[in-house]
Amino acid sequence: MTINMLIFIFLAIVAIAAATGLILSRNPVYSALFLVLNFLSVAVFYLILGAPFIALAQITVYAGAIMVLFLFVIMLLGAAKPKEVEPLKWQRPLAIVLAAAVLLEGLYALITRISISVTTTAPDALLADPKTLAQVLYNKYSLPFEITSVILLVAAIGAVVLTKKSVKEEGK
Amino acid sequence: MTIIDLFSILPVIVLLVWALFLLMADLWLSKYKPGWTPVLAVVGLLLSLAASVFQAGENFSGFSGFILVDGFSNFLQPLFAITGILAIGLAYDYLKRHDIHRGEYFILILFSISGMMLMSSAGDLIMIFLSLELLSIPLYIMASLAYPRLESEEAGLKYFLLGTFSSGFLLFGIAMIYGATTTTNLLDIFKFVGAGLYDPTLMIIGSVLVLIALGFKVAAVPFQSWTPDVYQGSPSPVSAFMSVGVKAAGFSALLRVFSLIFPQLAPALTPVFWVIAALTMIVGNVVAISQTNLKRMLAYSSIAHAGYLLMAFVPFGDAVTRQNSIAAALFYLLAYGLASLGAWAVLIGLEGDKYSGNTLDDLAGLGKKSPISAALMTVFMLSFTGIPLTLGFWGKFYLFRTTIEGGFIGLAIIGLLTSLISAFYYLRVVVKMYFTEGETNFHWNFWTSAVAIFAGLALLVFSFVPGWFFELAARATLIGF
Amino acid sequence: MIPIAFPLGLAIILFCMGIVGFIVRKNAIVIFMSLELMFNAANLLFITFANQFQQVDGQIFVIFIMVTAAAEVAVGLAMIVTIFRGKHNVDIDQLTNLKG
Amino acid sequence: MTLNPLLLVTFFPLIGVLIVLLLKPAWKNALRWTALSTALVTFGLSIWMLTQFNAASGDMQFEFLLPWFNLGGNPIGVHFGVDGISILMVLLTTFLTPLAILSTWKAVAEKVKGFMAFFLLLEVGMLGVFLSLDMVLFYIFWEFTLIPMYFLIGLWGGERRVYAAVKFFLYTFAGSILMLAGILWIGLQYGSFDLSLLSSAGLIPATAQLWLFGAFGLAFAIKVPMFPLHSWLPDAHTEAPTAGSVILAGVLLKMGTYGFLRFNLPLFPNASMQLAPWMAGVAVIGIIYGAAVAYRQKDVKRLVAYSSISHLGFVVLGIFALNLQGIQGAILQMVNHGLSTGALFLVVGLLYERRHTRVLENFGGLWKVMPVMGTLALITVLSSVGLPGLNGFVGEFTILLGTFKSTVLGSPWFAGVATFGVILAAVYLFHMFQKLFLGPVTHDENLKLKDVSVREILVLAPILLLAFWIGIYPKPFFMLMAPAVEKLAVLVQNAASLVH
Amino acid sequence: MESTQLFNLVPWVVFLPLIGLGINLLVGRRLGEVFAGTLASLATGLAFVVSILLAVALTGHTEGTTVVLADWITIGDFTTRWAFRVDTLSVVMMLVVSGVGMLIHIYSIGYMHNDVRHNGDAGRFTRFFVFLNLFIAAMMILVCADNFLMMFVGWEGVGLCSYLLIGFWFEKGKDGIGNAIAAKKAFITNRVGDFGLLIAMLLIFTNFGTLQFDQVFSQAAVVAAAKPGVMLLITLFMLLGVAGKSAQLPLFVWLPDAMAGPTPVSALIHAATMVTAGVYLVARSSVFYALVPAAQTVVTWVGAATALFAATIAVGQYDIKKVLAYSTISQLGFMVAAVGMGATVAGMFHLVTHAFFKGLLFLAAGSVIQGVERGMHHGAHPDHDTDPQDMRQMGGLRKQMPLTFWVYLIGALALAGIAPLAGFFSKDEILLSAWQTQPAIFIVLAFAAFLTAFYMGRQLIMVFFGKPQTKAAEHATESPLVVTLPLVILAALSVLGGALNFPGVHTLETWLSHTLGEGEPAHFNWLVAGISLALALCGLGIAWLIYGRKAEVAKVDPLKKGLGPVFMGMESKWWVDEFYQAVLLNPYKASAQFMAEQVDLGVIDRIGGGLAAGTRMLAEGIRKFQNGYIRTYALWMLLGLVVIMTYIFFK
Repeated sequence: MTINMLIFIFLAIVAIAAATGLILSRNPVYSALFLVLNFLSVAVFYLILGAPFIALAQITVYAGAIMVLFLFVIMLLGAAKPKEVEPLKWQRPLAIVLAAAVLLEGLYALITRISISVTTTAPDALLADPKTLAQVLYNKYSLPFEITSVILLVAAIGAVVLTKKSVKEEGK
Repeated sequence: MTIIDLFSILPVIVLLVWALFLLMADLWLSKYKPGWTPVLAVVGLLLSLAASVFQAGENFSGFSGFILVDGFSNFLQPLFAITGILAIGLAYDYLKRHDIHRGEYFILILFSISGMMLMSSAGDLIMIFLSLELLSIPLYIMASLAYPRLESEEAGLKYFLLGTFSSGFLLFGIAMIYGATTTTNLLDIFKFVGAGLYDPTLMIIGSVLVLIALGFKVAAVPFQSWTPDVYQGSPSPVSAFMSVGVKAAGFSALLRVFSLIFPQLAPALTPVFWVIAALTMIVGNVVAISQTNLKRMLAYSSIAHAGYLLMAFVPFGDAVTRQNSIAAALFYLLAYGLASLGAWAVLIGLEGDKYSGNTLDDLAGLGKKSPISAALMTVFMLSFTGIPLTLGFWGKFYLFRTTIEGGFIGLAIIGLLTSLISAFYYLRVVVKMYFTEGETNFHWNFWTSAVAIFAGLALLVFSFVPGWFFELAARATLIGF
Repeated sequence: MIPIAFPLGLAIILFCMGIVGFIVRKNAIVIFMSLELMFNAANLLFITFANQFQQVDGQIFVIFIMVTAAAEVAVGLAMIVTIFRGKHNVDIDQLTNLKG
Repeated sequence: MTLNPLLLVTFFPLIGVLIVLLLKPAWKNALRWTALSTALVTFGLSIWMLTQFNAASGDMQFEFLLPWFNLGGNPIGVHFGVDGISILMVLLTTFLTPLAILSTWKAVAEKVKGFMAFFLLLEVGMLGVFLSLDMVLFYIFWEFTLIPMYFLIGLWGGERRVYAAVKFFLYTFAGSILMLAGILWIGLQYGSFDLSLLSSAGLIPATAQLWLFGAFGLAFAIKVPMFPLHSWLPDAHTEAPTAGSVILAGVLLKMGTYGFLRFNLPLFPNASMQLAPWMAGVAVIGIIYGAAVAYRQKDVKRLVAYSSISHLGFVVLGIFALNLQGIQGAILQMVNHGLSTGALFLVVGLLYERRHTRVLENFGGLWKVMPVMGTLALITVLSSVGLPGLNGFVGEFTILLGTFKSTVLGSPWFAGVATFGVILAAVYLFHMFQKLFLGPVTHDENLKLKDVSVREILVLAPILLLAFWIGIYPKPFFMLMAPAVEKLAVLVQNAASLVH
Repeated sequence: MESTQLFNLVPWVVFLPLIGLGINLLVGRRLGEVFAGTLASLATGLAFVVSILLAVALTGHTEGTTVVLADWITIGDFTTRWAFRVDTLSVVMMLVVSGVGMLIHIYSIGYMHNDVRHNGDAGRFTRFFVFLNLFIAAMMILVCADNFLMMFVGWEGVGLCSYLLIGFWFEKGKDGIGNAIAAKKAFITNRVGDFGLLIAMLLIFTNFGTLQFDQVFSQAAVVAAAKPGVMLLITLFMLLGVAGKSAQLPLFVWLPDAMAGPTPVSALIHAATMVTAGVYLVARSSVFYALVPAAQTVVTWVGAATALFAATIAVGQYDIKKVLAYSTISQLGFMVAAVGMGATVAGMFHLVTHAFFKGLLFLAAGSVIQGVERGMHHGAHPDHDTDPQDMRQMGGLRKQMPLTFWVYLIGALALAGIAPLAGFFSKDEILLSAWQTQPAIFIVLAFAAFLTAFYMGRQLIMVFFGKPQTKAAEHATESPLVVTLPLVILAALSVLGGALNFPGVHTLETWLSHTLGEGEPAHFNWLVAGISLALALCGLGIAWLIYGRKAEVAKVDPLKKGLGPVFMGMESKWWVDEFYQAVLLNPYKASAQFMAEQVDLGVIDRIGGGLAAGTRMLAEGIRKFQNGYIRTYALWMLLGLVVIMTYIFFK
């Protein structure tokens, strides 16, 4: 029962709780904040698992940029919450049952397959070092890297295309 | 990064560079010469087509295994380029008529196609994920291009949300496979799995998740639900492009991934594929019967054809039929793609200015109004049905042969019976066009008609020399064994 | 050191919760967040395995995933905005005209 | 490579199609003449082929084999060939087509161009079916015939034409689908689709033979059509334009029986032996059933359609007697039915042109109004009834003979009941003749009907002359087919002996 | 030598009539009645000449010969050919057919001239002679075929001609369709018989390996020894054919209706020639019957029963031709009984004489009918309500039509069997052989003979004696020479016909023995002769007592009082037609209707549509899942995942 263990269990509970809050809270703003909480706790895992760079990226990109974007949109559209009356009665129970089934099967697989003795290893300084990360990224992974850039570009174009005309309409 | 690496993705590079250049040019063109953007886009596609042909016969891997250049990609990349050209041909007039003409549209097509090309030669799961995103995101945008028309928006969002949902599965699956094999490089996976150095449980879960994600893209039951809605809601040229491009891309990924992973997992997954294929054929064909909206009918027919294509996977287990089933699937893709694009072309000609005129009844009297397009439509329908002297017949012939060769006679018979059902609704189109009086308005447009005529002639003429394409498809071997 | 099974289990749990969120919520934005949750679960999985195999690749995947996710968020939110600006309401169930 | 007569015969009509397509739709007569002359030339060519044909040999002749392409190790070839069995079918086709075209001179006034084009295409398809020796090629032609016929019914047919056309298409397609599966299976098992390679007895294991017999048999049985599978025929016949009905009854149905002869017997001899009694039983039921149902029809064309079911029951019965008399009689009866029923449809068509109705009750006493027509119709009816001295009798009697002494069927009851069908045939056909031509003229419209014109006589006369010829001196026909049939019978017998 | 060359003429007995009909078919219409009539008669006459020549030739070479014309059907071990058998039996038939045929042709020239005008379609004159010639040709094929199959051609050919000629006035008869229906009835009833003959032929071929007469009969003994059951079947099925063609029980019903045809037709086809084909068939294959006693008894009884049964009906008829029709059936019964008993010669003898006097009677009846018709048209206001065939509306015609009366009298007496007319001798031979073999049969036949005499007397009296019952009868006039001449000739034959096989001389006996083999010549038996003659006389006498004495013919038949219900039965033909209608035709019609509507349209035709509808319903069911909700679609994906995972884990 190491200190890491305790941290992990605590954070895991936090993460799950946050996720639950995200799903349950009626107000999208709360959901967003719960999501941030979840991201933060996960980021700490990354630290524990020896990926400091990813952890920080997680905080900045997700908890930072994306969440802000979300909140912007929420504000833009007005935080008016759609009344959560489910038109499809069977939808929710079925969804939960099925998800639970997946969960159980997944966990079952874990328990049966992965022995408890296999543990995470101490963060290796070299691996944790962003420099190594950068080297691999820009050499071996140059092509995917380029492609992600293209994807971003496309996304940008898309965002523009999707919103440009409406501006024109406002002009009218 | 060596010159070989660059050569390995030559068609993609050409396309991307051209797309970027066009993005700049369009700023100016869209004001003064809006007609040029599509033409230039076509030029770009032609260049990339040339490049892919230039690659033909090569068999190597680039970017340290991220890119595999082999007969498979050499077969598919020209197909994608041509698809793009035809899609642009379909789009130009349509967009103008509906006043949603955007230069970006064509650029997005270029991006999407580059994604498909990458998909066809992806040698790494992460590449598959990225190229999937690269080909999908433009489609999300194109699908909802006709906003503020609600159907288009709905289609866009449906496609987007469900697409992202499925890529969530894909990612999780990839992660599982990574966890199972310590790598995401397909060839390595193949090696490790072959050597038994992998965790079966994680492997199987991962591959199932990947299967679901890709099955979503190719519209396999029960992951097909988005197809009819999106095809119906999106602007018709987009639907046309999706019905061919996305399906082909999805299948290229499926073929690659599962041809590598399958042998060991065959015992577990073959029944799954059997059921999925059967369900897809049945659902697609059966539901198509009760459709009155042509776009929706074509959507269901595309589902059905996905089912036929999936039959190719079922006998994947043994190495003997593997090559045949790849070839059969590719050949069928060719036949299907031509027929589908052609059918959509006629549909687009039929579609009125306010997105009207795409119900079955709007076909009435087309035989009189525009004999040629009606005749072409008949050819496409017959090819879909698999009547001889169309390429579609040979497609089915080869597929069923492979299925029976693999020993899945039951599945083959299901396929045959469902194709009987399909004959029912395909014939209904012909009946409407020729046997029922009606006043239809057909917008004759050079580009659209050119596409239809090209497809129709191809289907007819090639059906006399199918051997040539069989050879081509047979040469489309996967690198790695 | 913690057993590898723990983070894996957590990832699976989060993934499933993401799925549930996607299916049960009607608010487009919340649905979107659930998607992010699913992606996040995948990331966690990658990191864990990267740690187990002592590889850096896993981390790099996560970078790519983050970027792509960002891209999708951009597109998706743009869509949501265009659709729902008019009606100050993000009820996804309004988009059920296409069916059958 | 010298010009192969088979290719010439099969594909010559395509030239006509091209010319027709080039002509203006308005030039109706030009279109008609083009089609007619094309069909006539084709007939001439087939006659020329007949002169070259060596009747003494039972083997395939004028074989033409052009490797087409190779599919996963299976060579698929353009393989044509003709033997004593198929040559008769070819002649029947080329003989009936020009007559059918001639019969449309007045009947088809609209969309002449399309009609003629489809009609010639149909001829190509049918000839291909009868001549191709590669299963894939056969299947292609088999399916291809659907399309022209589908349009002929759907575009130029009666009021329920669409229903009939679709029904026709779907039924036939349903049958051929399983045949395709069978073809593929054979191709995979034996690495070839070529009949000449395959049809050596006992090649296929007995159990597989049963399945394949079923797969092929269903396709053919639907086409024939045999008893429970016939419901497409009355509609198709009734709604099709006259020429269409003529070809449908005259040739298309023969594709089914021909299929039995060309595929099921040589390829699955053991299965044929085993299932012969069942097939014969169904055939006999069909004979009686068709006759009975025909008797109560109110629509002339439907009546004739059901008579086809009855008559083709005889053919199938003869085939599965699996002996010389049975098979030769069956083949001759295929020709006879083509002539008689074709002529019947022509007669009905002539009446329809004049009166625009097919309901029996609207006629009566026409023999008084149109004596020549009456006489021609009478002869047609008699040949269909199977009156000795006319073609029908020779076929039916030989079939009955074969069936009666058939060791495979092993029971005289088949022949006995079938013979009873001969009485019923007289019942419904004379019922029809009486309703149409005898009795007083009950409707005034019928009083001023014009008797047959020279053209119409030209359409009917050749058929009736041939009917007399076959009835009085069928020897040449039998001699033509004898060697091939003997070969077939021997093959089947050997296969059987291998089993027992 | 030259006689053998004469044999080669035999095909001409078929060709000549065919040529005649061909010419008439092409030009007859244009060249007028006289030409057409004479041409047809000439063709038949020449055929008669050929027959005579053949007979002459036969006197030299009594074994006869077979003239092969061409192969017909040759498949494997089955061969038949177009070949003509010339022997004493066939030549007798040829002579009768062409001889009587010629006379009737001549008669028809006159008769049809009036008939076509009376029925108001003069254009049909030629057609009649075309049909007549066709009939002669078919009949010739029947009688001179050398194998069963070729005989069958003639067999059905004459059936066709009878169909055509019965329906000659196809727009006349009961509600305009009567004649056509009668024709159809005749053909189909015959088909039932032909069915039997077909089966018989199939049996013969399968057991003898050939259908050629001489080959078959030469093996008969062997086969009979080997498979007696088969022989019985063959003979009985053959009997079915005989019953159809020769109008025996139970298939006689068509013959009375066949009287719808013009009178010459009734004379030629339905009295003299065609209907005797059955007798000829049995005579031809007497070898078979000789070998199967069981069959013989059946045949005999069928014949005898028919003879009596028909005679009783004849008693109750009023239509002049119907009476003759039933009398024909009855006489055919005599012949069949004779051949059944093995007295083939007697049968053939009666066949010949019957051809003479029954032909005569019919033709005379025709002349009577036309006389009455002329009477109908006579005067300012012709009456159309008179039925020119109803004996009750005649009477006293012997004054208006003396010649017709005398020939009719001769015919009637001959039929009644009054010595020394032809009928007496032939009938006597039959009765004799019955007397010698089966007394029961003798009694039946004797009673039939008595009835024959009775109804002939009745007819004579009703038609010729007493007072004219109608204006038409009063004004009836004698027929022209072209009509009466053949009557006279036939009358002469009826008188002298007995000489053909005169007791002690037995010309016919010896003649036929060359073909049929030696049978013991029937010695004249005074007792039998006396009985038959007595019966005939008292038959006539009783008829006179009942009908003759009152000058006024009662509106109700006097017998009605006497016999009551029995006469009802006679009058209404023992309701046989109604019986068949109820037992055979209506059930078939009903079941056919059922199959056509309930089974075919109701079930079989619905299968396809049903499948389509099922698919449609399935489609509608599946569409429910496509409810448009994004979240639901996601749910289906999740479902798919779960199902697959579950399968993977727990398979």
